[in-house]
Amino acid sequence: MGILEVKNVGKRFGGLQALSNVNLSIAENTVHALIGPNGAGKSTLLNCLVGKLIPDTGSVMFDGQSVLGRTPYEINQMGISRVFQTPEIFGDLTVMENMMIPCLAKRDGVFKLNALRTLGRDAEIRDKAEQMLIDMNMIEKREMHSASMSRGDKRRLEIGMCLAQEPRLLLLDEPTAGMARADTNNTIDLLKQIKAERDITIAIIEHDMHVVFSLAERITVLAQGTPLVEDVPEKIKGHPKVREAYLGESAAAA
Amino acid sequence: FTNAPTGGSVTLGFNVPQSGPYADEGADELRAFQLAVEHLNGDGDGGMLQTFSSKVLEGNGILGKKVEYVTGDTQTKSDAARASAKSMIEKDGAIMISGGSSSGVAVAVQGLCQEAGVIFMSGLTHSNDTTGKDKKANGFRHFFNAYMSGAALAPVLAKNYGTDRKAYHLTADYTWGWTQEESIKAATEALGWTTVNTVRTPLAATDFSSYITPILQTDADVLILNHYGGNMVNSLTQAVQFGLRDKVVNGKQFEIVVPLYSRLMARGAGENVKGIYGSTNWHWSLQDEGTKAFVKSFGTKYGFPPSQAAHTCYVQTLLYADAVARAKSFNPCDVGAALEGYEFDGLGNGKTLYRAADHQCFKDVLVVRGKENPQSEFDLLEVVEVTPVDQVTYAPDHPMFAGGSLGACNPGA
Amino acid sequence: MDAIILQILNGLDKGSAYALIALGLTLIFGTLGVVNFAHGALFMIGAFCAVTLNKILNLSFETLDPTRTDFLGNPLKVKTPYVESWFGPDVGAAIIDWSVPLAILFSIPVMIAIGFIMERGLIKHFYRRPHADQILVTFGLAIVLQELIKHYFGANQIATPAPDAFRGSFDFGAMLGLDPNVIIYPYWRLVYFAFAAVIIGGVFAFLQFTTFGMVVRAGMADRETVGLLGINIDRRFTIMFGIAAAVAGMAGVMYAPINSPNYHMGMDFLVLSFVVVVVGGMGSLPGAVLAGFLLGVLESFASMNAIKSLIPGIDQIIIYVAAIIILLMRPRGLMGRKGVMED
Amino acid sequence: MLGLGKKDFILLGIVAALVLLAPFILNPFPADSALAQFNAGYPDLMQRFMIFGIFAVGFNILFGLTGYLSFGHAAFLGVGSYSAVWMFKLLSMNVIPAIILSVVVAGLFALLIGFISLRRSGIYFSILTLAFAQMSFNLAYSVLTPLTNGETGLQLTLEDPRILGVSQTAAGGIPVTNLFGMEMRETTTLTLGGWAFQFNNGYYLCGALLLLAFYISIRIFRSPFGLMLRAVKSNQTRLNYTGLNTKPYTLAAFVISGMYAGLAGGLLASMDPLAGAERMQWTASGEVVLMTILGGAGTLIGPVLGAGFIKYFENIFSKINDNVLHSWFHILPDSIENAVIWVVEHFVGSGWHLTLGLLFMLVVTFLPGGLVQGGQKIGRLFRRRDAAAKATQSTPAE
Amino acid sequence: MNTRADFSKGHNLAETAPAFLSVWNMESYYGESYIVQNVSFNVHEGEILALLGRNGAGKTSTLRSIARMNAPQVMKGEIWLDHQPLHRMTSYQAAQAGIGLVPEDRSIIPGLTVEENIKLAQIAPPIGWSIDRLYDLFPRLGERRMQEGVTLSGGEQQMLAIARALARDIKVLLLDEPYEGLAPVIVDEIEKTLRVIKEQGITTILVEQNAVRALELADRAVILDTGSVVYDGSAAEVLANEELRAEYLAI
Ligand SMILES: Nc1ncnc2c1ncn2[C@@H]1O[C@H](COP(=O)(O)OP(=O)(O)OP(=O)(O)O)[C@@H](O)[C@H]1O
Ligand SMILES: Nc1ncnc2c1ncn2[C@@H]1O[C@H](COP(=O)(O)OP(=O)(O)OP(=O)(O)O)[C@@H](O)[C@H]1O
Ligand SMILES: [Mg+2]
Ligand SMILES: [Mg+2]
Repeated sequence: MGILEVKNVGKRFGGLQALSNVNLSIAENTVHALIGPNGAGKSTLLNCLVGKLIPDTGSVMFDGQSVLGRTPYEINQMGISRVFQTPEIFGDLTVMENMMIPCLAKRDGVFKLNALRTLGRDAEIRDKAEQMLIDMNMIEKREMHSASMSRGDKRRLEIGMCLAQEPRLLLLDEPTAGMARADTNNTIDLLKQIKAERDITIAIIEHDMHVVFSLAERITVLAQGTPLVEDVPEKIKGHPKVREAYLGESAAAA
Repeated sequence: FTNAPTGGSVTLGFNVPQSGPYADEGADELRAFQLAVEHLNGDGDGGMLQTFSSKVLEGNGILGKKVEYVTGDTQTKSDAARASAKSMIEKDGAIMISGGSSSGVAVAVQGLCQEAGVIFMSGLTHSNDTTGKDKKANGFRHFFNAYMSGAALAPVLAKNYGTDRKAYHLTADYTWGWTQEESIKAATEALGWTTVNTVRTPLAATDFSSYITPILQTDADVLILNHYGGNMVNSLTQAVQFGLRDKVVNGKQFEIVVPLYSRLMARGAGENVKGIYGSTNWHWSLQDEGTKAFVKSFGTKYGFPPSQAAHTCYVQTLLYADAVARAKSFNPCDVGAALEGYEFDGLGNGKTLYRAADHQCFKDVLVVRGKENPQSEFDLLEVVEVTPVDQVTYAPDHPMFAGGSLGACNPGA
Repeated sequence: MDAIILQILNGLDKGSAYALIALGLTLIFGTLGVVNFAHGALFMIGAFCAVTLNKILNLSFETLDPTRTDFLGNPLKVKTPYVESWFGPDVGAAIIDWSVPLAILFSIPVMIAIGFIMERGLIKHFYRRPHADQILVTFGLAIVLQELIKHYFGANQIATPAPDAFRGSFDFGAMLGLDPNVIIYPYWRLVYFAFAAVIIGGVFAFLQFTTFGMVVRAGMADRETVGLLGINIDRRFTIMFGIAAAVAGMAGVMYAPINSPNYHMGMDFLVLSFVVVVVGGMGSLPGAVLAGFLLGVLESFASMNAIKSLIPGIDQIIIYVAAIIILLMRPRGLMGRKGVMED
Repeated sequence: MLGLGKKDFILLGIVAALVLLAPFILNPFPADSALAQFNAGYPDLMQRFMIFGIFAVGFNILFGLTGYLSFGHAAFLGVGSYSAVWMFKLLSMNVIPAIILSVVVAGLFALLIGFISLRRSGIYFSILTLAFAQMSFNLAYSVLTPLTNGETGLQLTLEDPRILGVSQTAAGGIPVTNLFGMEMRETTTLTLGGWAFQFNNGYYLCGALLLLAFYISIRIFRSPFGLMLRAVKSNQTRLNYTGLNTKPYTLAAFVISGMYAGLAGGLLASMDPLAGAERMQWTASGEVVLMTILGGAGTLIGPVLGAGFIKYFENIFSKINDNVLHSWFHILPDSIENAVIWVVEHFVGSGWHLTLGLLFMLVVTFLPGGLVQGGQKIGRLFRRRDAAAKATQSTPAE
Repeated sequence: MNTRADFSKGHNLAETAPAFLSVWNMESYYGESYIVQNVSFNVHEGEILALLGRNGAGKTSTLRSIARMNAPQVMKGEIWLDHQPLHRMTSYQAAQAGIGLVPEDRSIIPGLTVEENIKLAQIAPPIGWSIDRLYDLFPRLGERRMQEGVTLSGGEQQMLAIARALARDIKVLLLDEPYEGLAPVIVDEIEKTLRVIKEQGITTILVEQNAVRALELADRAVILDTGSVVYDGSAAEVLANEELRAEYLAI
């Protein structure tokens, strides 16, 4: 029994069956990669997990509880955090402020009317946010206006924000897209390290096979809204169908 | 007492609408105030000072003190008007406040003056409440009121349109509208008219079509528009557009009545006012000496004849100055006492009494009609009847005015 | 029954006024995304185009008539309009009589010019600014325009009658074979209705059958990218502004005989027109028109005596009640597009 | 100090000093000089500065932080005023219960309206709040007259059944509002040479409450709650996916700012016991929007400046008439005097709106961040000049 | 290495330029922050230039400067395209002069369908590939033509952005991370397309994090570091030179 159990999930957009009969089980404390051609329904599946979309059919269980019908913030408070395909950060705030928000959300829950407390004196939150920035190698940017960062930096910040919540399940939608190779490697290392340090399950969507093969313990290949195969990385690499439909020659060679 | 004048001058506060829909009326009031100050200080031709029955004013200011004035914008909002009046009292040391172009503002500022201990000589305010349930010891009204309009108008209407009429009222939905509706209804019903319906229209309405078409469905043969300002212009124009005046109901020609006329605003309705009856406090075409003197000095200075609002403001200023001079004191209580029960003449409306019981002036009321062949752009109304004062006088405890009390005069700190 | 037919007529007529104002507003507000508090002022200036033309046509020379006197007892100055002396009294009088329809022609270039100047001189700096800043600047502009008009024309309303030919009412009842003189409706209001239909149709056709509409919509969503595609979006925004101003202006001209213009009339319509546009849904022209008619009809019905006596004061608030209900039931108004001014 | 950072504490200190010394600062010209017209140091206007300052500071908590533009905030001010006047009529002339009631009632009203309106965002939210406020105004103006006294506004009368207190004073007047016996309208005048400085009890009460309101607003800005509000403005999606429910945050901000408005309304009534329906009209709601943007939305002090600016124009510029102009320019030769006056009179007296409109346009065009930004620009100019001066001084040393 | 050898500093407004696309001493600012710092390079007609560098190096800013977007603002320097002074143009003029930019965030226009997004590119002259031809290249877009552009999957959006650029008759294609978010097979496809485009004589500047892939495709490479050019030379040399790669590209 995995921490996340997706059963028979289907989702339709008008005339398009974006997902059909998706069954997926992600075991606790593993890194599970979702790959597949563009438009296969990977992001749609993720959206169904975090409450952005409600699937037409099927069920989604996280740690034995259904997530369907819950709002995004409730699902997040259950322990699922998500990084978006295009960075979603608080562009008007500084990097440090961005980082403090998930820390507060972790500590104070969905809502707390702490209107007369001074944030600047909240050492617990500040330390935690700073530590996270250090981990993300962004501490020197702490006072920067986050909207004016380059895109790779925005993405790193967003990953950091999700990690700061200490989620039990982290969903990453192409976390390293647009990241420089060096930072990609850093991110891989960071994820590995976090993985080693605490109990965390990671589901990752990625087109960069370098990342996928460095991190994933299991891979599901999605095509046209249904899982094609699910296996360990080595098997996937050599799978002829996957090679043809997705990897192509160059990536498979890499 | 508050703001006792110490130096060689005394300051009056003229609080008029400078913005909003009544700004033109406010501007005319201001002209009249300036003229009055000029005359009090002995400049110009003296205007009505020559015709005024009281002769204590000598053209050397008030009690020898030069008259100065400050102005402010009421914005036709009670809040803004009070703020403006307060600044006159607190900052400029005004000892009398006058002006205003709506009853809400008049009542609000009157209340303020009562509390602050200065005299309020109201400008254009027609609601019964100003000297009815909201009357104040420190407040005085020269202008006539809704009851008087009804009392003056009803007989003329009966004479011209007969006593067997069915009236339909459209009434602006606020206090003034209601008191006018009540007054006109009572006066016309007393003469045998019946009231088919009274319908309240929102103050903000500009298109009255949906209130006018239902009239077509009834057997009403007279439409009474208890509207003022923009409401009046629009409802009248639109009622005429809908062909109401061309209608024949119950074998009678359909008629429209606008109980309170304002010449300034009637212009906005253009041709549509022709032949329509209403009442007014004063009109420049009157031929008494006071009127002639006032029209002459106003017209010479500004190039056009004064409005009724201008007249009332001018007169109020003179009356205040006169009362001070007769009381030989600026103390509001003394001034009030001098005004109470004071009878005078020569200020354009014939013999007039400032009744002590409610501080309301009693004088003849004019019934006017939209003129068929105007000679000029100012010549919109003709006076069809001057209703004598007796006919419009009522008891101080008349139910339409009951409910308030003057209280004690307040001389302030 | 008659009452209901009449109220429907009223509603449609009111609705056409609302729709026309909302149409102009939505071109700027719903399409260009500028919260234009000066829109009411444009409407008002349109109405004053009619007043101005009337004044121009009435420009007169004065002769003294010693037989009559003015209010001060001086000889009366008699004014004869130049047009009457040029074209003869009959033709001249007819021209003056037709000043409101003529003002439509007069207003189009005037309003387009005003729209261009306003956009080029002021608004274009505010496309990228927060809505709040747009409110402040256009509100300031509205006040300035209003005060200028007040200064030259005074605060009172100015009678601006429709041509004599349109006086009186059309008798629907007689036409339909019912009782005469019951279902009657003024000619001018019918003209207004038809006029609104033509203008609304024209604007729709222009935006529908040319790619102009699509480009402007795209430009509003993402100016930068549209520029990348080689399109000069600024010019199109200016044109759009000109059209919107002209629509507002023509609406004003035609409304002048119904509602004698004064400097304040724009502000009176402003709130209402925003409500109409938003209820219609941001970014949707058909929505604005639909909402205009819907609210017009609702308002008319709410002012029926039967309904008023049931719920006192309902006619004062019906528009707002309807707006609240519609916005709560439909998140983006009647036909709003997603993402337009939702944040 | 007081749980504030150094900068904030200094800011609060400056505001406190300004409030305390306002009777002097606002009265720079001797009472009988020609420029006395520009003095604003009389009780009513100073009270208004404070009261509308409170209103704008509260509005800024909602708008400046969350970006939700309410176009119906005047409704809360109006409701606050009505509650206070009723309290005076029925209970006592002491301002404390009146103010408490107005804050509470305004808060409840805001809770109701906010709960419904906050289901939408952006312009849809604005129009919902506008609709509620206009409904309140229209009803208050006509149908609810028994409760609001309609057009005239709710006033005290000699017949009010005051439970704790008298209906009439011994002298036959209406009792005045007070704070435990200290009359709000009582003013002490200090005459120094040609100057007359007025110290008014009511003003200092308003001033104290403004300071309190301002202090709370600083605390909110610096609190985790404030950060969340700014996050709402920045990116609601991210907030939702970070496990935070935006609705209670925005609703709390809405209610808090509604309570500020209620406080302002209650104070207005306490200074001058009248509550007019126009206080709820959309123009009044628009005014607070303008105050906030004009001063600088999202800044701490901006709204107070904006409020002062607009109220100053409304009360001072509108009172400059021909007569005053002539007294200013009478030294000029007649023809020039008339020409100058002809130009100037467009902008003052009945033309004050024109000036205000022009200033709105100028400020927002050239100072996108409002008056606060203007202040910063000037500040920077000085600092730069300082720096430049230092730089030139230090060059020879190298 | 032959960094800006072709022209002297402070070059004045000559009406000709040494290359098809020349960027001379370009300095761009976001507000007050100085981002593109005195960048110069040349691109010859029909060439593919790889523009490389770390996150925040200024690649996007350089492309945006060339496309004459509002931000960053080019305060100094000249940009010449085929004897036309781009530095005196606004973005739409630059686009009409032949610049096509595929932005990194793809900038699909909300509210418009896939087809409308492409049609929009064909309003202003000069017009390039026909819609049908684009659908042949990206059949996926043909299938989704009536769908709102922004609801496409990430990879589909990327295709749309490229298609939109090709819908115009451009001389220079500026690609900002075109492979991002694309499945490896599609990347292969696009690479082929780029070769086709090159054959047609279109010049390309390619910004890409996958440096190896980009270098294999490109003729020449320019490497940026904190807003300045640190390398300008052949692509093959970078691939061969271990040190260069390690220092600036960390590969
Ligand atoms: N709101 C929507 N309306 C209509 N179609 C949609 C919507 N959202 C997604 N789709 C379609 O559903 C399909 C799956 O999209 P999804 O975003 O899940 O793909 P993906 O696997 O994440 O692809 P990529 O790797 O390119 O990001 C796509 O073809 C997309 O066009
Ligand atoms: N809008 C902006 N305002 C201010 N600074 C900005 C803005 N956009 C980018 N910058 C800054 O300019 C620098 C260069 O950014 P740019 O986006 O050009 O980098 P890049 O090389 O494209 O990086 P990436 O590979 O991450 O996309 C970065 O330091 C970034 O912080
Ligand atoms: Mg995806
Ligand atoms: Mg980039």
